[in-house]
Amino acid sequence: MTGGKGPFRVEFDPKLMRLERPLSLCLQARKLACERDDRWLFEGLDLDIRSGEIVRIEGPNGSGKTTLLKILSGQLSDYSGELYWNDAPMRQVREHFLANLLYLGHAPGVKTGLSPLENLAWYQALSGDKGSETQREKALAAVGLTGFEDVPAGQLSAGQQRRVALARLTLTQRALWVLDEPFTAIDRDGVDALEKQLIAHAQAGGCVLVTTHHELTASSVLRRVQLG
Amino acid sequence: MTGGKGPFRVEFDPKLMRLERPLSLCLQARKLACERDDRWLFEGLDLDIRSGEIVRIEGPNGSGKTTLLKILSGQLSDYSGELYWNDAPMRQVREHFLANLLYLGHAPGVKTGLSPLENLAWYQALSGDKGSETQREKALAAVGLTGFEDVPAGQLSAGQQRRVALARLTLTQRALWVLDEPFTAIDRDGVDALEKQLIAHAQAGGCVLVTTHHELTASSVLRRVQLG
Amino acid sequence: MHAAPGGLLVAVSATFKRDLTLMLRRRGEVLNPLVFFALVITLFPIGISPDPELLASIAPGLLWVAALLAALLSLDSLFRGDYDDGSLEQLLLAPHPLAALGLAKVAVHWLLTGLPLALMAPVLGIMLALPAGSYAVLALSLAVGTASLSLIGAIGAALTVGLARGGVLLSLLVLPLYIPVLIFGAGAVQAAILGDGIAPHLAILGALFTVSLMLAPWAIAASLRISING
Amino acid sequence: MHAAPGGLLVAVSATFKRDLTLMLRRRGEVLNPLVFFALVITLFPIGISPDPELLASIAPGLLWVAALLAALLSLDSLFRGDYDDGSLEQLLLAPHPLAALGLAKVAVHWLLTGLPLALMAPVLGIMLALPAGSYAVLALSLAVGTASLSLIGAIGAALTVGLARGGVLLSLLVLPLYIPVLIFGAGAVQAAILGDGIAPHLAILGALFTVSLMLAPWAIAASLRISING
Amino acid sequence: MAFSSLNEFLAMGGHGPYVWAAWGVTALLMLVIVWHARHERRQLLRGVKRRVRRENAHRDALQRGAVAHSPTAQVPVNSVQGDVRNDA
Amino acid sequence: MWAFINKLRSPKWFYAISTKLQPWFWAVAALLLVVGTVWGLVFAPADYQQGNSFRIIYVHVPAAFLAQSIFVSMAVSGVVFMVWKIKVADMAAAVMAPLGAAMTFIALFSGAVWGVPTWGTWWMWDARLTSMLILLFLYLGVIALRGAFSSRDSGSRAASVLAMVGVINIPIIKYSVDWWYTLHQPATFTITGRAAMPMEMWLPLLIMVLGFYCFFIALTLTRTRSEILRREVNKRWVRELVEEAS
Ligand code: HEM
Ligand SMILES: Nc1ncnc2c1ncn2[C@@H]1O[C@H](COP(=O)(O)OP(=O)(O)OP(=O)(O)O)[C@@H](O)[C@H]1O
Ligand SMILES: Nc1ncnc2c1ncn2[C@@H]1O[C@H](COP(=O)(O)OP(=O)(O)OP(=O)(O)O)[C@@H](O)[C@H]1O
Ligand SMILES: [Mg+2]
Ligand SMILES: [Mg+2]
Repeated sequence: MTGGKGPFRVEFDPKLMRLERPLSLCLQARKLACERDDRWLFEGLDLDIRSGEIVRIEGPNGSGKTTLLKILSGQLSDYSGELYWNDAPMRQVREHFLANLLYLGHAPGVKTGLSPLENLAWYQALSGDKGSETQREKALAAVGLTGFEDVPAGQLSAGQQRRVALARLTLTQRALWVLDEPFTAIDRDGVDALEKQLIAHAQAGGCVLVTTHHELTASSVLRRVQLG
Repeated sequence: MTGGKGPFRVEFDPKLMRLERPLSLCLQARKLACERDDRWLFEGLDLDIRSGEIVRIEGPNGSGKTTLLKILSGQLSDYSGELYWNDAPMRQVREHFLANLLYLGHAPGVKTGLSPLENLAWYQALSGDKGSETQREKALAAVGLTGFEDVPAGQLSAGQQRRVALARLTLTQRALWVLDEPFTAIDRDGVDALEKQLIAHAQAGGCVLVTTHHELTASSVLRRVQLG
Repeated sequence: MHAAPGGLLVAVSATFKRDLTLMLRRRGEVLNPLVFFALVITLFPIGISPDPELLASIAPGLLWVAALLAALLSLDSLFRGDYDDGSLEQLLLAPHPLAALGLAKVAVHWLLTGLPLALMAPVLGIMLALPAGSYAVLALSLAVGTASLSLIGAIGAALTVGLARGGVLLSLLVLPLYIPVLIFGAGAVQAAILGDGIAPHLAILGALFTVSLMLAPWAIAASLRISING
Repeated sequence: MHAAPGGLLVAVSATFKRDLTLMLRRRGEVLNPLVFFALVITLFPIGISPDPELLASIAPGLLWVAALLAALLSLDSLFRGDYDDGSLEQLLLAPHPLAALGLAKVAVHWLLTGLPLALMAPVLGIMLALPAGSYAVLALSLAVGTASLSLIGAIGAALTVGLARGGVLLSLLVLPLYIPVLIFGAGAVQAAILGDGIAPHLAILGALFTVSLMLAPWAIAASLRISING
Repeated sequence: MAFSSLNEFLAMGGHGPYVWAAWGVTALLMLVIVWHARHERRQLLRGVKRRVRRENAHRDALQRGAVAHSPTAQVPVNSVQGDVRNDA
Repeated sequence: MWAFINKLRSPKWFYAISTKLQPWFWAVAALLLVVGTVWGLVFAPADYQQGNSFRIIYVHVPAAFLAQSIFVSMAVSGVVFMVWKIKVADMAAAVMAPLGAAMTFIALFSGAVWGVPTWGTWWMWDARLTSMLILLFLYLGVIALRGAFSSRDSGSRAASVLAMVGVINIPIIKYSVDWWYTLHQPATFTITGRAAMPMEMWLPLLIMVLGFYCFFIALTLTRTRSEILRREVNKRWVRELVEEAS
């Protein structure tokens, strides 16, 4: 654990990230409305997320950002309105959509009893692809976790655990990233590197949907959506 | 929750905060060292916290900030070194120390099944003082929770729940505030107001010990301690 | 000392009232152990035999074991809520003896779990064909016995509150300590059925309760401090 | 569909392996139900009577009820860990049927809880003076029965995973559904003792297992989706 | 008519306690159920009315400009919601 | 069919229709219950074996029938809610559960009381009694599960799933409990297997059964209307309705 002191540099390598095919993807929401216990979080929301864009959802606490991301990523079903993936109704193309989606929620989804390598192996297998140890080691290196590959994740600090989750960005080549507060617990250098990675992904033709309280540096690919 | 939309203004009123007596308090740590699972978080740490000061503990994730605050507030006992309260060894004056301490941890300590008023009533009673409903309503008003006094706290947003905890700053007149990441989940206006309250407390002769990833605006009363 | 003399009373009664309010608001918390008790009792005739005579002969033991398990399982949540939301830290930092505050919480647990279990046991006794004349003793022995169970179990709950998977571990820690209570509790009911004197059994149950009442609060306080440290 | 044809197998076996590793690393998780089983079985002679004849007559029921409770209590953690750390969301978002992935988790649960319980039961049977000749049937009926218990119980676990106080509520939901399994499981052992034919009992246990295996995975998947919504 | 006197009717041929206990508990429970349904409905209507009145008053005040339009000054929806739900 | 389902989607429509229907059901229920009570308690002849304790049948059997029917109705409502997302179905299921539990309790209690003069015991582990007790636990489980969720929508769905799983299990439970009972001991007392009842005993029973069913329908309509009010407070039509009423 090299003493566990001092910030670890996150060195995201945009070249590690290759998309399977030239993309022109698009997730559309039409007249989206969500009611939670008789209160409308949002109503009549129209949203288009296309290749090459970073869309940032903004709004105060409790305005429904997380709820929106969960609806868009297909986890919540109690909403009204329509979702389209590449112009087809979501119901019909759900599996293709899921195969192209990478979702990172509030909770990192990292098993404390498994090592970072084992965690990543499971995530890769979940997409139906066994992957290789080298790939996973590279991805861990890219988030500054070299030397921690075999330490049980429970012994890592909160920030390092989130980096394990972020390694999936590099590892699995999904086109649509849905990230809920990805900067949580990440230190300043890490935030910069991650931001660069988001921009690189968008520029390479991916789409990013993100909520965060951090201010993102203005960029040509950034679009904002205000809730609440 | 008026739709839960739009930020609520936090209007901390420094005049609400009165300290019981003119203070000259002092918490001292000598040769403090803490080992966690065979790793030294810090060693030989000397620290003085006196009336009129805000001391900010800094350091990357996992550097031991929370651990230090817990030791200083007397929750952890597996450390070496000595603690003094007003120049007396902590062991002998523990009760006096606790009667003057207000600790807010990572978790806000707000019962979701109770209303904000009931939560505050319990906190007041814990110090052995029944207090009055009016006092508590005022304290809630000071953190912008007017109208939410009787809503079960579980129905409040994360930020509002933390505000219930922060209302204790106004309510119980303790001299030493130990705050672990108090700005979590608070929106931008709230952060400003809270910062002002910390400064006012220090200027009124209290002491504040705080960790935060937010940048505090430089101030004459601020002192930094670097860990890790 | 610094704190006002009446302060301890205020703090303890506020804690008692707070826990009572919380439990009563979530009605399930109070009813679930009772339903669990009834369900487990139903399992036995189904698993063993519906023959009333056989059931009558084993009823005291079954009732006591089932009540004990119901009380035990409800213990897991005694401190967990407070631990999870951070109010346990605040309890530890109150300028009052933690043992007294912990005792207030245990008292609420007994009032809303042990006592209802004791009151419900006679109904289940009827279903197990428990011989007449032992119903009052059943309820009384359970009322006194569950008080000890709550006190002893709270030590285990305090020790395991910081651990992710408390449930089964808690049972392991606590069940061996429950055995004396079980022996004299079930013994009292058996004695009532056979017409023997029940006084010695109840006296020992009372003694066990007194000892737990004197020692458990300190153990609970110490265990809570350890859990917060962990 | 888009996902590779062999993809489902890879995902299911990876999930199976992951859960197995996790459980085996925390040995307590595997041992706890066994120790709970043994402890509860020891409570009965203490609470009821040490008379071997009486014990022998009620042993099949006691063993089955205690094993059932042990399996039940260990179910609470089946999905809770995944829910708490967010991997359940990821499971839901995998481009594979959730029912299959859930089934992999249930299989691990049975392998490390139900099967060991079945293997251990004969030892406890000796302690309860269970008549010879029924040990193999006891183990076999438990092995098949606990598989149904794991499947049915997993529905309850999935429904309560998002709730703060799952434990006792889970019992309330699941125990009534366990009764058929209990009847035929304990019945098989009784029949073996009496020298009656055990085949019908085991056949029905097998049928119950088949039905659960066909229906439960879908109910589990639906329940998990609800819990994630909650 | 199966009985010749009121006393005979009440005694039910020695089975009075059983018959009356069973019928009594049934009648009582059904009456409580009906009463609860009525009570629940009244409470609900009262809650909705109170809320409509409060909101109308607030809207009028707003139109007259008597109250500043600040979010905190509004009636929090959930507090009323809580009332209505609790008496279920 | 589809038009009907689409209408059901609107709580407003259901509210209006049930407002019209419910007085009739209440009236018929009251009439049948009063006639059945008087007939059963006063006019029906005493049983030649059981004497007047036999009159318990007029509450026991209707309650027992209803207890089972309500669980099935609840499960059907659950399916309708889950498949067609018709909220009214869930509201009906929500109000049915406590009534079903109450009916199960009445059947259990009246049966237990009846057992004292006829069997000499309050309770025995007879197949039918046992499965009734389990039904009570199933009801309690559904009610507890619904209440345990902080989000009402999730509570509704969870309760629906449990009701469906439960209804699949009810026949299995009944069948296995029957089997278990015949295994362990011969049927000393069977509830059925008696000579057919004479007409003047049987007719009031029929009337009471019908009365109980009407009561169930009437109460479900009334309480579903309340439930609609509770859940749709924010809707304009509810506001208008209430303002009109006052
Ligand atoms: C706690 C005790 C009892 C319970 C839980 C109980 C339960 C039931 C149930 C569930 C039914 C409806 C059966 C069906 O759907 O076909 C029923 C019917 C009936 N019960 Fe009971 N019962 C109890 C005690 C008794 C007693 C003591 C008697 C009288 C000796 C009795 C006489 C009847 C009769 C005559 C019927 C109608 C006949 C039939 O439909 O099969 N019950 N009971
Ligand atoms: N399961 C639920 N049941 C009922 N209401 C819910 C549920 N989950 C969230 N809510 C409510 O929905 C609102 C939106 O919650 P959400 O988590 O989407 O907010 P957010 O914008 O992500 O907030 P934050 O900035 O704190 O992450 C909140 O007011 C919350 O109370
Ligand atoms: N109970 C514990 N047992 C063992 N190690 C622990 C325990 N609690 C914390 N640690 C370790 O101590 C170190 C310091 O933890 P601490 O919570 O004090 O960090 P921190 O500076 O507050 O971090 P953060 O910025 O994330 O709040 C971490 O590396 C952590 O792994
Ligand atoms: Mg959020
Ligand atoms: Mg910290």
